[in-house]
Amino acid sequence: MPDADHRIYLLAGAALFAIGFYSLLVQPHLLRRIMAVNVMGSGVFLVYLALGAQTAGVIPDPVPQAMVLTGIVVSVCATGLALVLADRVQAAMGKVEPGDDAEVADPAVPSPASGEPHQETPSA
Amino acid sequence: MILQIFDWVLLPVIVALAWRSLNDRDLFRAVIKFIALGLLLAVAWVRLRAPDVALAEAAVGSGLTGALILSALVRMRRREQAATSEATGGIEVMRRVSIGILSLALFAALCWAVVALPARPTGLTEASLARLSESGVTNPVTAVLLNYRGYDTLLEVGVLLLAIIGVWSLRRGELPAADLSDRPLLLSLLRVVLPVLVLAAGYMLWIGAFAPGGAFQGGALLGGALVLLMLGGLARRVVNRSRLLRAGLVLGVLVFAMVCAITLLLTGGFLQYPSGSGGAWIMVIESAALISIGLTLGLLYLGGRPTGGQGDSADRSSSDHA
Amino acid sequence: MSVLDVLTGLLLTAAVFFFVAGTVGLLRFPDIYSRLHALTKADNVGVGLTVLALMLQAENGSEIFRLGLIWVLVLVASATVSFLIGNEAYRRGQKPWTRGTP
Amino acid sequence: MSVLYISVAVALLLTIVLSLGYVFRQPGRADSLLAALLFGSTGVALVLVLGRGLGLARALDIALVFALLAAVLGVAFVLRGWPDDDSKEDLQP
Repeated sequence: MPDADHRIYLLAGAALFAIGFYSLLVQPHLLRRIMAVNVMGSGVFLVYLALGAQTAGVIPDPVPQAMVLTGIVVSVCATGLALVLADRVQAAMGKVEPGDDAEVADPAVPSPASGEPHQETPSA
Repeated sequence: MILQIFDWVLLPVIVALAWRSLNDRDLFRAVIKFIALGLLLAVAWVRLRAPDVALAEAAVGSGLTGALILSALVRMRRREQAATSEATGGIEVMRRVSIGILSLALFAALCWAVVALPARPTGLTEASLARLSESGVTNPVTAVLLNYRGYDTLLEVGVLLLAIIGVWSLRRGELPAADLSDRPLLLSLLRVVLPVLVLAAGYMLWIGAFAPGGAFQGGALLGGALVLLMLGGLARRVVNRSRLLRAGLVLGVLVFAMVCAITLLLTGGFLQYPSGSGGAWIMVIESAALISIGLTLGLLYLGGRPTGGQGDSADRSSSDHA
Repeated sequence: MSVLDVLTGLLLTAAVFFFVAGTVGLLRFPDIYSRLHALTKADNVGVGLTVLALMLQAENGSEIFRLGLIWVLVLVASATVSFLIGNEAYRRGQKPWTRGTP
Repeated sequence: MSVLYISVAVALLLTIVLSLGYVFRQPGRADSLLAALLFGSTGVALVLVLGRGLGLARALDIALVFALLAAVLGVAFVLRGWPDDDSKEDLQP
């Protein structure tokens, strides 16, 4: 098969994962973070399928395909749930950008008890 | 050769789009880029000869996920309108730089790891093809999903159910009360697209046995149909029948679990179908799963437990035709 | 290379032309309405020509049917959605471009 | 013949790149929506020719799903997704 070398796909998968990772930590908006996790997932899928496509067999390896298929469906479910959670966060805190206390990036920083007592808005 | 050119155009575009979709200053445009990214990923899956995955990505990845994020964005925007406008660049430069360096290091490590992988891995192609004739289906991906690794799929259907339970316990979703009488064109679009969606869902289910397709792709199409129905304000009759809805949602897990129990009794193996009848069992599971997946994906779009009328007051004020 | 193959090639080239034209229109036209106009050419004619080209190479009736179905769907969806976008834009007060406005 | 198909696929991909360049220049929101619509139909054609070029008979079904979900997404855009603060954001440089 002439197109057996999918190394560039592997590298692109790694790039997607790193981009998602960076944005997950840097972006304060929850919606962006949810998208970032999705992009990270897509990076993993890319690596997995590229590996499946360059196996020695006559057809691409079906096992990675089945797993990525499962992964896509699971990630849309996780996204749906995360979006609703983000919505609740916004309803409870009045904003979609959690303060430093939610930053996983830098655990060294003592969380400066970010204001906002939970003022439950009667929205839902 | 020409394929290599294709790759060298496609992948940089995918990477650039991923970057821009996550770092665009305007969230709405970011979401649009995210949807475009899903589309190009589906093209990449076609390129990697993974049509099953491409089908799922085309339906779920770019279609439903995009619609989900978009509606969440609008919902959030309405609430925060005139309040704190979205502040971008929330964290200071130093942290941004250090996270950037960390991510670059991660990228380098991942690159090293994937390049170090064997160029031609053995894989499981032969193993999965060897027993294909006994699996009851001729599409190897379906065989992996529902025969060789059936328990994975059982758990996946379980995850779908858990997700919808989580969503329903967190929030109420109000059905849009759109009235299509002032949008006749839209109604005629629905008249064409809805039947085709349902038909295509059935086609996917049927063809999944011997060619790319299956319950997940079909379910995604069914979910799309439900989303359209809800958007058009036509879904009340479906969604308000709470009992039936719940039954449909658990149907997939229930039937799957029953098949597990029966096969355990018949053959002593968990999800080990009696020889020769694999195809029938798989069809039973997939048909039930199709309904559950379709309902779940469609109802996820609602973003909460459906309510008849009284719902999010913020959502209600400025709905439908702005 | 049979006659059909040549025809397919020609049709595909024409399709690419329409897609390029639609894209250039999106880039160059002054307002949303004219851009919509350019866009629908790519949708309707571009996809139509592609579908036609592949129909010539189809192996069975089912393929031809599904190709036709794809085209019909694209036509219906793009016509409706572009109408809705144009309508919505007009309702929100986007002024159509007239000669003389930059 | 497959070289022809894949060349056409490359050409279609390049038009996507072109309109992406447009989207990257931060147009108004309605315009990025238009670009997304264009991606949708270009994507349908792209999947069709690429699948043909690679000899994947089922690419037809993928294009069909694309077309269907593009319709769903388009309606979702117009009915629910159009931001209310549209004009305000469009002024942003």
